[in-house]
Amino acid sequence: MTAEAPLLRVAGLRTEFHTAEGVVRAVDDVSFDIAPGEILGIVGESGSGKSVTARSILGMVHEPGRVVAGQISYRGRDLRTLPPKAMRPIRGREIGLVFQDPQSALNPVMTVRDQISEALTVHGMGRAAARERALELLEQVGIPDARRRADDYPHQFSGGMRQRVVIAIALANNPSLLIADEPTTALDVTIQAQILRLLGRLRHELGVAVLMITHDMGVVAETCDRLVVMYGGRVLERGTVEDVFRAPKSPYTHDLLAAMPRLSSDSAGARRLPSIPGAPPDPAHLPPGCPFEPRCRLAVDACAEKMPSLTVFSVDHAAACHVTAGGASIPVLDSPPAPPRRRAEGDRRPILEVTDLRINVANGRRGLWGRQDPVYAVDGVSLQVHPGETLGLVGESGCGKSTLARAIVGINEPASGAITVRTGGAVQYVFQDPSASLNPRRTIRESIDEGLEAIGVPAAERYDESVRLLERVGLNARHLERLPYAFSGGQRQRVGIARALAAKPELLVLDEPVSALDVSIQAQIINLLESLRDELDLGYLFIAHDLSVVRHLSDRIAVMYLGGIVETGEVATVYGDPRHPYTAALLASSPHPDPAAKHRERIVLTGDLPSPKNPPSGCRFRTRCPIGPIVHSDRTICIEQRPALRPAPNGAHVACHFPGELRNGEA
Amino acid sequence: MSTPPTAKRRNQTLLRYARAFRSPRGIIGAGTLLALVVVALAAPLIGPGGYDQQTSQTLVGASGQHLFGTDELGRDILVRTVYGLRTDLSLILTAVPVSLVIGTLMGLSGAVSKALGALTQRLLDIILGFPGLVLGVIIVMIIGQGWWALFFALVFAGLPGFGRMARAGLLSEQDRDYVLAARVLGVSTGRRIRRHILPNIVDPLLVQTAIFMVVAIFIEAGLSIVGLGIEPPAPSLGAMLNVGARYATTHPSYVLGPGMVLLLLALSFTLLSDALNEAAIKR
Amino acid sequence: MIRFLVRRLPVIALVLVAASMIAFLLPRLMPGDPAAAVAGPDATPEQITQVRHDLGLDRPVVEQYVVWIKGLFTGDLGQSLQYRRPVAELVGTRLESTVELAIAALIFMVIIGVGIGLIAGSTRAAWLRSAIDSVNTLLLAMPGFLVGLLMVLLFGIYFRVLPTSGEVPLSENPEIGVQYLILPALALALAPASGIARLVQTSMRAVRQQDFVDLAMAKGVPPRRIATRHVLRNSLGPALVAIGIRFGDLLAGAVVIEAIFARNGLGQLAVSSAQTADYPVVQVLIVGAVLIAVAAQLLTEIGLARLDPRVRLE
Amino acid sequence: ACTSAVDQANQASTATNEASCQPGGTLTAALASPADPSAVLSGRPGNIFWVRNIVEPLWYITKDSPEPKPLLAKSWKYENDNKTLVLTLQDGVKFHTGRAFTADDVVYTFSQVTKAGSPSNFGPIVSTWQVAATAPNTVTITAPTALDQSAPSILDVTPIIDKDTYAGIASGKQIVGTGPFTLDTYTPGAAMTLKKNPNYWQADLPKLDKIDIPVIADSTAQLAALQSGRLQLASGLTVRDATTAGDGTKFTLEKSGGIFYLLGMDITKAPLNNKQVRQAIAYAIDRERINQQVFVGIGTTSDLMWPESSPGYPKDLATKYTYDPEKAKQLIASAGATGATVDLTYAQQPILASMYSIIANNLEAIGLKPKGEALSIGDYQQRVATASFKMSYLNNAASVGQSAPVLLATLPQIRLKNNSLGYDDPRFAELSNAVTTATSATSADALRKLTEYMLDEANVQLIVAAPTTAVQAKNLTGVERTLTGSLFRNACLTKP
Ligand SMILES: Nc1ncnc2c1ncn2[C@@H]1O[C@H](COP(=O)(O)OP(=O)(O)OP(=O)(O)O)[C@@H](O)[C@H]1O
Ligand SMILES: Nc1ncnc2c1ncn2[C@@H]1O[C@H](COP(=O)(O)OP(=O)(O)OP(=O)(O)O)[C@@H](O)[C@H]1O
Ligand SMILES: [Mg+2]
Ligand SMILES: [Mg+2]
Repeated sequence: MTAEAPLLRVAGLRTEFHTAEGVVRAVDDVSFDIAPGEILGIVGESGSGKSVTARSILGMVHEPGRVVAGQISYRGRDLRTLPPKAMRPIRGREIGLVFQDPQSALNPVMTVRDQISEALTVHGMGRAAARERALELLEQVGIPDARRRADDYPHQFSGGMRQRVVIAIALANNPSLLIADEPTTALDVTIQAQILRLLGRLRHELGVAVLMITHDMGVVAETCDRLVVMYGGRVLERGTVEDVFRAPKSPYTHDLLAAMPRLSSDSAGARRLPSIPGAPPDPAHLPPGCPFEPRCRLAVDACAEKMPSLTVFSVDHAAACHVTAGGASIPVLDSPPAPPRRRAEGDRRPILEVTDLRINVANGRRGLWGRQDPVYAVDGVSLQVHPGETLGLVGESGCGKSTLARAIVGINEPASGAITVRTGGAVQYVFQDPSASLNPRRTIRESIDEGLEAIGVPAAERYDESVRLLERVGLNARHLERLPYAFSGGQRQRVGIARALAAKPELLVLDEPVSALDVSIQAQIINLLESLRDELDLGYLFIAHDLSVVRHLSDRIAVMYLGGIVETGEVATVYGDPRHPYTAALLASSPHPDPAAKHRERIVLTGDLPSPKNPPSGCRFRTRCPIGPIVHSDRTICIEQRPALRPAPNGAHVACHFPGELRNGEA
Repeated sequence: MSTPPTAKRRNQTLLRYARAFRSPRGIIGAGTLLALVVVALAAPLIGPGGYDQQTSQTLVGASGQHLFGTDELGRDILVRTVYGLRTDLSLILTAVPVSLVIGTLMGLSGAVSKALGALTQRLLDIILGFPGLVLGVIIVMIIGQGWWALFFALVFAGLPGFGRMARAGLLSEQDRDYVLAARVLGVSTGRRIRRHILPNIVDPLLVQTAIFMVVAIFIEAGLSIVGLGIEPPAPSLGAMLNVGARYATTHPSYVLGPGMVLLLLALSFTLLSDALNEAAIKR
Repeated sequence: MIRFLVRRLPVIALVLVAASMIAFLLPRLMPGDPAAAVAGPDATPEQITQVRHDLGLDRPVVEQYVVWIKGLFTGDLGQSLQYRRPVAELVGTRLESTVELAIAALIFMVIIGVGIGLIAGSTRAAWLRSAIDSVNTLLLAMPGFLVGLLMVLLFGIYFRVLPTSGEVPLSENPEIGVQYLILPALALALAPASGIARLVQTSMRAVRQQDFVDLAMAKGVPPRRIATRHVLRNSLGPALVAIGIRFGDLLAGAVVIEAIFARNGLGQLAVSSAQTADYPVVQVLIVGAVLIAVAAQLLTEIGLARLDPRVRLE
Repeated sequence: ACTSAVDQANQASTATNEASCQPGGTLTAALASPADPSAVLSGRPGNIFWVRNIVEPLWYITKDSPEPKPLLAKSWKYENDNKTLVLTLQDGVKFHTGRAFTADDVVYTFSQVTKAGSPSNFGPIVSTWQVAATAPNTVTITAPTALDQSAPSILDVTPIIDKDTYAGIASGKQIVGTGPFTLDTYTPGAAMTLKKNPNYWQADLPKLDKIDIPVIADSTAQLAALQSGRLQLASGLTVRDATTAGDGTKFTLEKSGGIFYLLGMDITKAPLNNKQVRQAIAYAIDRERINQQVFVGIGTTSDLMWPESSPGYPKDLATKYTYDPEKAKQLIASAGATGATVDLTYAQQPILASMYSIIANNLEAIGLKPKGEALSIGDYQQRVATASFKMSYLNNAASVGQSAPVLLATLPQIRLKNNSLGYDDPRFAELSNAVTTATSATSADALRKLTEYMLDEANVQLIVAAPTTAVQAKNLTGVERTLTGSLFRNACLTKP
């Protein structure tokens, strides 16, 4: 316990939703404290009750939800018993809230300035003063050129800037507590780094306490003082970041940390990722005992019967587990060794060869005076994928990864350049969002049949074939006649993969196949993909924005920036010795799930990705480049010439006029 | 071990629509409509002499013998109302589905080629430029008064609504991941529309159908009011209201009888559209 | 905006040209002969032939079309066959009546529709919501002429507080004119207003789910202000689209309402001209109706852009 | 202060029926049909309230007596076995333009009547006349046949027009006559207002200052307008509304002129080519029921179109065809026409539609298969004028009160030239000519013979003759009603 009196104390919080399907206990017996000026992280997988906890604190749980038990005392006052009118001055003035999705958190029809000043006027400030303060706030959260941008509408701002505006609103009245519900989940790592840095700075300057909700252990490790681990609506562990990361006392926390692919791991290829079997529980049908019991490798009989209470291990470290409470230690989660990769003899020519590809994404509607100007979302990309090989493709959101992938499978039309596939029609696509890629009206069998039908499998053989495919991806014949809604996200992604496999591809284009999944599920899918590749000798074009996932799976990597590839080479080479300043910055921005790395020196890129509608002249990265003309005004070559991909001494290819000048963090 | 797949799917679809009829609105709407259809089918039982059985009892008020009284030619207004209901039901239950099918095909034509899609959209724009009633007047003028004129007027009037809705559905559905997935697998355009796009735009189209049924009732009535409805002596609700309005002050039951039935009919479709909409949202 | 209008020009022109051809040809496809209508009930074939020649109806159709279109560009809309007056003048004398009616109905439609929608969309009282819902459903199923008839019966005979017959132009006497407008405009507006109320209500319900409403709440904004400043403004889009589409129906509905409330507007002119096969009037009215529908659509788009800064006029 | 539109209308009508004529004031008289200035020379439903008040005829006939009453002609006499008519014109009459009215204007008017394309249907008769201005105030009309039968209604229906402005009258911009009122405003299709002619040739007339003639097509709307006090006179209510409203408490029902409702058949088309079938139809139609149900009993159901005042009116023949479905059935059976289809064309109009419904019912009852065809006015009139309707047609003609020679020359179903039924029968032509050229000695016999033949042929059947109705507020007096219009020169509004 911290010496100071807590700013906020939540004790025994229980929130329920009374739905037609029954009572959903989204939050059950949750307790924690936040001291003034402290950053407390709440981590947990999707559906674990993080957001509901945050909303419960502010009395903003959506219908049909209700806080049914517990205490929420803020500076000694129980917020639960306050009437709605009395709650209003607390909201916004005492406690600010930041949402996950900056796209939808701002009113699209009000100017940014009005939205900020509204937070002030409703608490009694005069209009003119509020408008001035709004400007100040915008500057404080780092909106460049704030005076000019203040009267713009949210859609004119990029995602990162919108999140800054939301933070400005939350901070408008100098609150003592900021609740940030996954403030960076929707953002790129580069922007995430900016926002996290901003939050850290504000905490220092204003002394505001932060309740940081996230599912990313890396973010927790880098920003929080203490953390609470939630699972199935329950707190499974809590303590200081150092304690929990060093010696987790809940098997769940332990395994979760183990299942995360790491940027620095050298095991890639040799071992599979350690993974937690099964899927998070459905909050409508929670097991009677410990919610993690069905997936827990240490579970004993007691676990299924009774929820363990929190056991205090050290001053500020407690965990709820029947096993570890008895002092048992948690054995290492072993990662299965990978079987040797089967490389079929024979044709080793690349299965996919892309040369100098340009893709115009302007919708091509004819105006009165000729066509719209072209927008090249992919501009001059060349790459190859060989059989049995995985090429990882990384880059910020909007850099053209999906556009490239869709062109390869024939959805987008190339404007110029060539896409050569070794055997026609042998490319299949796996989508990012597993629920959107399955027709909600068609059973799994019908979805898979479609693929079999397309390659001419006779109707009579399709059933056996479908079962074979499902078993291959870890499902079985029982699942065949179900509709997609009856599956979890991970299972849906397995079905998506089975459908792609149905067409007997040689190459799979995987467009962020795991980024919509929880960490524990991610590892399962990655392992599945790995074994499929090795067994079937498939080639992968694996797209992701999570550098550690890419590292684990890929043989080679290509880093993409605004329509072009800026660096490509063997994984180990590029990760170990990035030569392009963008690659270096990306690596530096990725959070490490390790509190020790918290204070490492980091390059944080400024600004946002420019629009492909009017890309910068010369080197496209120059507007954000830490070694480019914004720092060295004499480097006019960056403005004048677009650098070509050239071999670097370490074997990689880099498109930079000054390659290798900036590496892991050293400027 | 498992039930035959198609049967199961059909059951699920039916189940979904069955849910629409489980809400209070659905029950009342469907019940009212069903009752009206039964009454309309039973018209020969209610008025065995047909809708044109004239007597010399002119404009008798409502009584036990004539629930809504008699009209200016001594015909029982209840009997005529029931036959009029028959006319209206036969019109909207044929014209609206035809309009739905043609409109949907027009809306989906964009999937075949972009140019065709744009062309049909312009065509629909032009039709949309003509308000339903004006369109009706023109059609009646060309092919002459009668059931068929009303039929075509309703078909045309419905096209823009259905066409646009289908096109909006096509545009939003054809970029969905699962449609793209089918495309990557090499599924043909026709199959993609039938399997993926159509089933997913059925809900809004059904709601629109129910809504347009109400509009169709109003168009029939409106055309009758300006004297261009069904040919006398055949009754329709609108035509009866048109004539009845002339006796409104002295024989209110002449307007109120058919008026109530028209209201019930429109109400039943309004409630149905609501119920379908709710079921679609809840899906 | 100018750019937007210019970009739209080809499509608008296409629609108008097609409409003008349809408007010109369709009446001529109708059976019946305007010359016969003009010549009167007991006319002989010679009389009819003479009338046809006098009216220029015996000239080739293409020539007649070209003459008409040329006229349109010089502001000459043609001559009514029935009234032997320039169509422009005929339309002109009745324009005020219909425009006043349409605008009054539009105002009612917007005020009632948005008002009821706002109440139903922001009230927490379930009984009020279901009461409004029921009234809405009833009104939706009630065609304008039925409402009109009921009003004429009620106000014309039993509660004589507002006139139910005739009209006084607002330009002549605004105070009296408004009283003549109220009932017909209401009759015309009630059904569409309930449709709009419903749209506003459902879209308010949808907007309420959005994060920015929660953010406003988290800012401490009072519920009333949330309803008007945040929810309503973002819910008006669908209603505006509906208003744009309904405006055409409103004009068509005016045909019936004008008859019931004894107003001599364009609707009455349209019906009588159609019945006497007065082509020049009919064709101008059709083109006018299409023009208004197109204009309503453009205005809707401009309005949408005004409501929502994300919408760009292209 | 706030003005109420309802109060305003009430004030206009609070006057009760105590007959104290107030000079001045505005009469509001509604019509269901729009005015048609191009048809000033003939009768049109939309012209009945203005024609005789702006442009005046030489004389006028009211329903009280068949004798004309003087207007622009102050006196007249027949000469030469009624084949010559000498009219002496009123002195000091001026057109609204200020020009003096002379005998030449009468000559000009009748020359317009006979012109091709003229809307008047008296052309065939008037073209046999010689109209001459024998003195500035004398007009002499000479004709090959007697004028006493045809001139009264022709001169009543034909107003004297101003030759300087007649060419432009069709547009209604300028309507010039000698009448007690001048045109004030005209909104085509919607309304016309007349105002007092201060220079009217007869002193102290007219009494009213202004007449508003709005067009209100809908009967309910007219009724509402009457009851709200906006109107003092309404023509265009349905017969039923008119009889209910004009019950004598606040309003009176006024009848005048009249309309024939006729069924005409093309005798070249089977089964109507069979006389027995036509006669059967005549027996089958329940004309009394039509009169009761469609006209609330105010019409008459005689078989004859001739006025009862006609010399030698064959009264006994007027009831030849009384409703007898049994007899009709037998006739159909003996003609072998049972089950035959009879097409019946009519104009889209409530009265004709109702009438059709009853007739169809009647025909069905005797074993025929009636098939109706409702057409728009333009279509209908074209079909009738060119005899291209299918088999038979129903129509109405505002010809009640016209003499036999006039009817024989003008009524499309029975006129010899341009017969709308394509009826071409030498025997009929002979009998018709006999009536037209009859002298006072032969007229009775000729009429009887023609009547007998026509009834036997039964190709034109009079269903009902119904008067035109108007509902008049009790505070309006002095309206004179002619065959085809009202005179408001003596009309005035009364106040208690
Ligand atoms: N309106 C609601 N109706 C019914 N159940 C709800 C509702 N809102 C939330 N829940 C339930 O509460 C559970 C917890 O939801 P919550 O949003 O707190 O999860 P989370 O931890 O924030 O997950 P995520 O990472 O996806 O944001 C959900 O699994 C859901 O079942
Ligand atoms: N149809 C389109 N019309 C206009 N611009 C488009 C279109 N499709 C893509 N773009 C633009 O092309 C760029 C690349 O988009 P793409 O979806 O390929 O990015 P991405 O790298 O896959 O991003 P993410 O990580 O968010 O999926 C973006 O700036 C996007 O705005
Ligand atoms: Mg959440
Ligand atoms: Mg993408």
